[in-house]
Amino acid sequence: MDFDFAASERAFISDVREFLTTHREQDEADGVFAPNREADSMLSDSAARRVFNQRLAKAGYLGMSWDEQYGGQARDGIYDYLLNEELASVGAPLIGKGVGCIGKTLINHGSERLKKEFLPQILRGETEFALGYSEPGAGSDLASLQLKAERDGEYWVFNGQKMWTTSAHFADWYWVAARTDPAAAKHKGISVFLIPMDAPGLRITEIRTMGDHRTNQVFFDDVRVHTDYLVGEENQGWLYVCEALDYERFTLYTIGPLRTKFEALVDLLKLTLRDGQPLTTKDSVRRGIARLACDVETATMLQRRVIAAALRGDVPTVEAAMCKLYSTELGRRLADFALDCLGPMGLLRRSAADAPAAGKWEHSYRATVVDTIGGGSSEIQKNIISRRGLGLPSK
Amino acid sequence: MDFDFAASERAFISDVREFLTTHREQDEADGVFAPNREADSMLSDSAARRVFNQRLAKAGYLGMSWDEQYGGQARDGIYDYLLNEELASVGAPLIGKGVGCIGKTLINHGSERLKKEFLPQILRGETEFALGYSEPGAGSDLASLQLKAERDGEYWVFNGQKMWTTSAHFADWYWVAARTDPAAAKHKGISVFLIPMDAPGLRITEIRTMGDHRTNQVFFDDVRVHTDYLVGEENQGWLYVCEALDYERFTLYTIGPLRTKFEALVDLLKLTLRDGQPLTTKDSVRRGIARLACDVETATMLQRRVIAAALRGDVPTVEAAMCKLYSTELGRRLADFALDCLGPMGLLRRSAADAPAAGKWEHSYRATVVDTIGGGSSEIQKNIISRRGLGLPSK
Amino acid sequence: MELDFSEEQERLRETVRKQCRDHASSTAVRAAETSASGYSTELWQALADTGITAMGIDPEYGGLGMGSLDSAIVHEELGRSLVSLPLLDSAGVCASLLQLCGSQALRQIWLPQIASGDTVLVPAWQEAACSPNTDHWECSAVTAAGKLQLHGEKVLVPFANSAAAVLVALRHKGALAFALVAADTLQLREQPNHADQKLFAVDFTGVEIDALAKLDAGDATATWEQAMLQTQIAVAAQAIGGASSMLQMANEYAQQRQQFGQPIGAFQSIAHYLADCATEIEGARYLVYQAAWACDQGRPYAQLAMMAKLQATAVYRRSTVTGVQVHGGMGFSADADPQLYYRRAKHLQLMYWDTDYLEQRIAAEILD
Amino acid sequence: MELDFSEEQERLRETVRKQCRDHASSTAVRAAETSASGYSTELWQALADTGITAMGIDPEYGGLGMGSLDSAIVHEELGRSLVSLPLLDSAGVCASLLQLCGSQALRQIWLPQIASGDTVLVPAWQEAACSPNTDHWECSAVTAAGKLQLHGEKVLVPFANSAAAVLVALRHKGALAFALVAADTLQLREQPNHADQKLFAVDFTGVEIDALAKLDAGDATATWEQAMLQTQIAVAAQAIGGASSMLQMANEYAQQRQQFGQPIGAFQSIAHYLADCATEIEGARYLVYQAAWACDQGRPYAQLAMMAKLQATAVYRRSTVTGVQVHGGMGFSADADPQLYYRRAKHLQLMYWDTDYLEQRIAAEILD
Repeated sequence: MDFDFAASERAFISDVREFLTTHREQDEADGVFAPNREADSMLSDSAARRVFNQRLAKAGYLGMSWDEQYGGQARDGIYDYLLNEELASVGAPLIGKGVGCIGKTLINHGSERLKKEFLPQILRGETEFALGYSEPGAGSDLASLQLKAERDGEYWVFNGQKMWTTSAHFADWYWVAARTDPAAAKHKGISVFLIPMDAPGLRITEIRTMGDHRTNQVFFDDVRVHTDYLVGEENQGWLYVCEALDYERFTLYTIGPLRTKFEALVDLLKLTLRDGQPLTTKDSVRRGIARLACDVETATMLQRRVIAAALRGDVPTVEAAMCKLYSTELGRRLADFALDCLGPMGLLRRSAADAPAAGKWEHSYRATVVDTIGGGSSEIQKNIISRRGLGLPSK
Repeated sequence: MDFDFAASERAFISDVREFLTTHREQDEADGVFAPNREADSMLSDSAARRVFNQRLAKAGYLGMSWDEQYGGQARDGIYDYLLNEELASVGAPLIGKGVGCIGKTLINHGSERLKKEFLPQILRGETEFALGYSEPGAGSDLASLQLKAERDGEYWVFNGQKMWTTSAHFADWYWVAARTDPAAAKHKGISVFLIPMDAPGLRITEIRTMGDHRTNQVFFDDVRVHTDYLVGEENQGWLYVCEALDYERFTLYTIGPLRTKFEALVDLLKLTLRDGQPLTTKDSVRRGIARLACDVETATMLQRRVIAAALRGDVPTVEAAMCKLYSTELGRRLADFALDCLGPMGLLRRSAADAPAAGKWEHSYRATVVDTIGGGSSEIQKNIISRRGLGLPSK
Repeated sequence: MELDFSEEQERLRETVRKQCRDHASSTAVRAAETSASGYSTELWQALADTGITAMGIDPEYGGLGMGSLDSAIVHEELGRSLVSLPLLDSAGVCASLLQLCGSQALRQIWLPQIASGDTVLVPAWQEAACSPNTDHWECSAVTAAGKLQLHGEKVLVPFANSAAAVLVALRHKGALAFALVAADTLQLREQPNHADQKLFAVDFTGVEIDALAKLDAGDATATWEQAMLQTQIAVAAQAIGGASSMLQMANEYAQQRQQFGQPIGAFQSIAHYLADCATEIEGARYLVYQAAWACDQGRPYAQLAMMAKLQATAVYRRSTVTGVQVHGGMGFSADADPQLYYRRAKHLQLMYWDTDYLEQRIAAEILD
Repeated sequence: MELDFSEEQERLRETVRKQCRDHASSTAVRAAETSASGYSTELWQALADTGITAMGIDPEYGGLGMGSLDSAIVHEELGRSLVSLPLLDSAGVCASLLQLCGSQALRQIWLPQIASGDTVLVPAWQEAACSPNTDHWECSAVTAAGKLQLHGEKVLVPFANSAAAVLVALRHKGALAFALVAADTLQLREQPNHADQKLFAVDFTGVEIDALAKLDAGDATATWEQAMLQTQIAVAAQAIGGASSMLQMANEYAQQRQQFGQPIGAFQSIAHYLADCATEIEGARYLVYQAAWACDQGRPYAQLAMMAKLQATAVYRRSTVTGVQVHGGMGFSADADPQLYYRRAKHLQLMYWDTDYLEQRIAAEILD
């Protein structure tokens, strides 16, 4: 048993830190590093992000876990994870979809043509993707999706709607699951496509969220895409979608930001006076911190279980569900505790001159809402844990 | 809006208190009054209890809400409730099944013969009843009960088993739901019977519980009961069982014991020193008490809603479910808080000389377990609230 | 034991509810959040015309002398529609202070205007680094040449930009005192906040006012305490109204939203969340009514009022957490309504005496 | 990052688990609860024969010098089967104190006997009105004519009736000290308790012992602290073992028990309770392992150990609440097993440093 990372992994962490320190001196750093924010989408559509991604690519940080024949380094997935922890700790956008689910699905199931077109772009950090799964009627029940793709000669024609597509407004390509066989059982008639975001008939409208982060609805009105852009086989899309979750098993959950937030809260409460005394002299605050410290450590352990299982070569479905369930609920609890400690002044937004911690906790209380809903709600995670982990029957 | 009881109700409360004060001077009082206990079954089979019940009867406290033609006083059901609150506050056994569900079901559905046999006994406080609903395979899903009653000439013959019959070991009569039509849909083949507890073939075995209170299994091996003892119509039993809950809507939930326990805990913590300081000087203890005070008051309000709805003539199914859910969960929370405050010494049982509050909280932590399970578990109450109260569909 | 409202009270509720329906749709609430005043002046006028602004004020000064339970009804309805108004601040806290501590002259000037709704006064009491415990407040006044010279900053002053005058809490000769300061002499700094309410920091340093503007007639500390206890009940009622709306929305959504071939409300996970919410809300609702009723009966009600505020706002908060979760993506979408309730709940929980202070007070009442 | 145990450790786990299977069925656990000694001497002997009693003791004194993670494995298995033994008390706390603070003579007399399991020593430290903070303890010793005269009462001393000697914590010349007192000179008063563990009050007033029985060689305070931190890990491991058993039982019951035509585990209300339990248990389990690992690595582990105890026992408690609820009537039946876990969980949560003390210590470590 060893709770430390291996020597080679620690060396890698040092390298990444050095890279990030260097990068901090670049002009665009302010547009990319935002350690205080909750979600990265506010910065994610900036030009700085593209520059930064290309620097990551140049430094060899993209596609580390891909096979060498595709330009990767055949490194263990843990390096993607370690990189993401470091990126998260400086508030930079994480590596994700491109080298993760999209790249790996293409490698495993894509045609030579698609591999040749997309893999090099991904490795160069040139392309941004959006993920089109959810629909107005398909949230937790993703397999009930209805976006229609009909074959018309050498083209697929799309009609319908996607919902909650976070990067749609700046992405280049849209990775979309659509229904290609309406007669088949619901999981069986789905295919996956790559669609250029600027395709005629594709319309993006903004959805603003309580957490200030932008997401989108995407409408398809006779959007035509060449059959070359079908990923893998027709009607096998559900398989690819499920498999893809597995490709990201290492990178999905970083724990650093939660720990950093907890530490920042402790520092803030030490320095905040009420009636002349630091808040940390209050017994209730002290006990709350003690309990949260235990919870943060517990979340860390749940995250370590994901890593350890993945390193062992297992698919950590249940481990990841536990980690996601616990740490997102904890994130919300942390924000609530912070506001209760800060009292009414904690309600002030970033734009108020005297907002404690520049409104960080006010924002956190809004922004963490999405965490227990998106990416599989807490209720879905509990279904996974009880059915796959505990073997309980579903009705 | 008036949170007070009416003048006539307050006068009644005074009368009951006077009666109880007088009774406290009787020889058998120690066998009946036990304000510190959690459940009444430890005392319930004592001879003192029968004497006390007969005194209650003589003072006109039994059957107050029955029609005058049956020897009652046609008083509003709230008087039964007020009586029970006063009985609960001195830890005496409450009036219940006899004047409540059994008496009222007989009045509404029983034959003249059964009315003549049982109603006067009940009014005189002479008869103890046990309620036989639950079975090993029929808990929350009561309607799946399997105790078989087969007609054999002028007799019904019972075979099967009941479970969790609290008073079986001292009761005179057994009020039993049995399956009389195995071919009918599960709610439709049930009938209710009165069976003498000493009937041949009926065997009672003790189930000891974590809360020190005794309950029983009852086995039926060709138990023969005359057809006269079928209550109401054959195969209408489920209706009577459901209706009966309604008859006890006033008396089911007393709130006094919870308030009394809370106050006793406050007094105990004020007097208990740790490291030379009363526990109530600890901020964490103080805040816990503040929150529990709010919760106890909230439970009181939920109980008042039951009373107010019943007084209005409504059937407070949802109100009662809310009251039961909240106050039983609170009872468990209170015991847990008490032990956490008392620290390891709180673990001592009544039989330890130095047990705080004579082991009351140690016992409470064990005894309150049954409250969220028996009489419709918390999960069943939530089903009732969500379906009947909120109109949510059941699957 | 009779927990129904009188017919008159039911009519009052219906009146206010209708006015909220007319003037406080969620679109109107959003518009108010971003408007200059921060509230709907149409709704204010409609309520004033109905006498709502006069409810708690003595008939002698043009008021209706109505009670705490009536006020709870009004605030529950406002809370239900997320209405934000300077009602509690002006016709509640400021009117109470003026009635019980103001000179005859001040009362005659201000109370009729407050009652009619023509004028808004707001109290300024919170300080950035202070709890609600008055002993620690630092804003002060000194007498110099028949004038009062003020010093210090108040924060989170609601609707100060719409007020004719601010009633500021000060330390004067070692004791708590209140003084009226014309709003046009003050520098306001807006404090953008979680629930997008109009709140301002007000710097009183250097402000000089006439000594007669001080409320000298009664016991300032006792009056403040009473006014804030009344406020607890009203805010608790708002919280219950808001929680009830949130529950209703979540319930409707759960019945209508289909996933896995059935309404999500058919799943126990969702159904049991809502059952817990409903239970807590109904319990807390009567806690609020009981506090108001006790107050109207002239019984001790301080503890009940504080318990009502602590519990009702906690329940409101929890019900909004559940509510947004049940709504899924719609729960965090800015264009859907759940987020409005989510933000308001935390606002009410922390403003007007926060959890920390209430827990301490309630414990002290039981233990000391 | 490698969270598996070594093959050797897996063998250790399997050995202890097998011994528990052989000697600690729930029938045996019930028998032990009501037996005179309060524990199974057969299991004790079997464990001693395997070297379990020698694990933490220096090889110099017949021990195996094994680490904290090995100890956690053993205690997790004991907790899983609800085994209660004077292992932690004798081979853990007392052996540590002797090793680090005892004279050469005392070490040579006692440690080999403890290691072999032939002799049991138990520590007496808790006082009825004191927290675990040593500064407040009142039992004392004064030197008179080369003897130590003791004064005061200790409570909740485990297995004192099976001990050859009691290692009592005393205040001597203003400092914390420990002294060995032969058990046969002591009056024991049994203290019946929640989990039916063998606990005794011991009155030391009037007891006189040889001055050489005092452990004078090391820093008593620091040694006590280390011994108790090790204890936190072991107790936390027991809690995790117990919680795992409870979850497994509840899970099996939920799959087998039918109501409304399906296993109750098909209902989300039940399934989601168990999912929460499983998540908390797995998180806390690795918290315990991490503390033990850090200790074995010679890293700072005090905070980790205290967090492990606080969290694991809280999780154990919650999982037993869930467990009995899922079991319905069987949950509170004395003849079914869930109640054994329910009672043991609260016992472990409050004994060996309780929630109150741990929260204070953990907060102080972070904040002061």
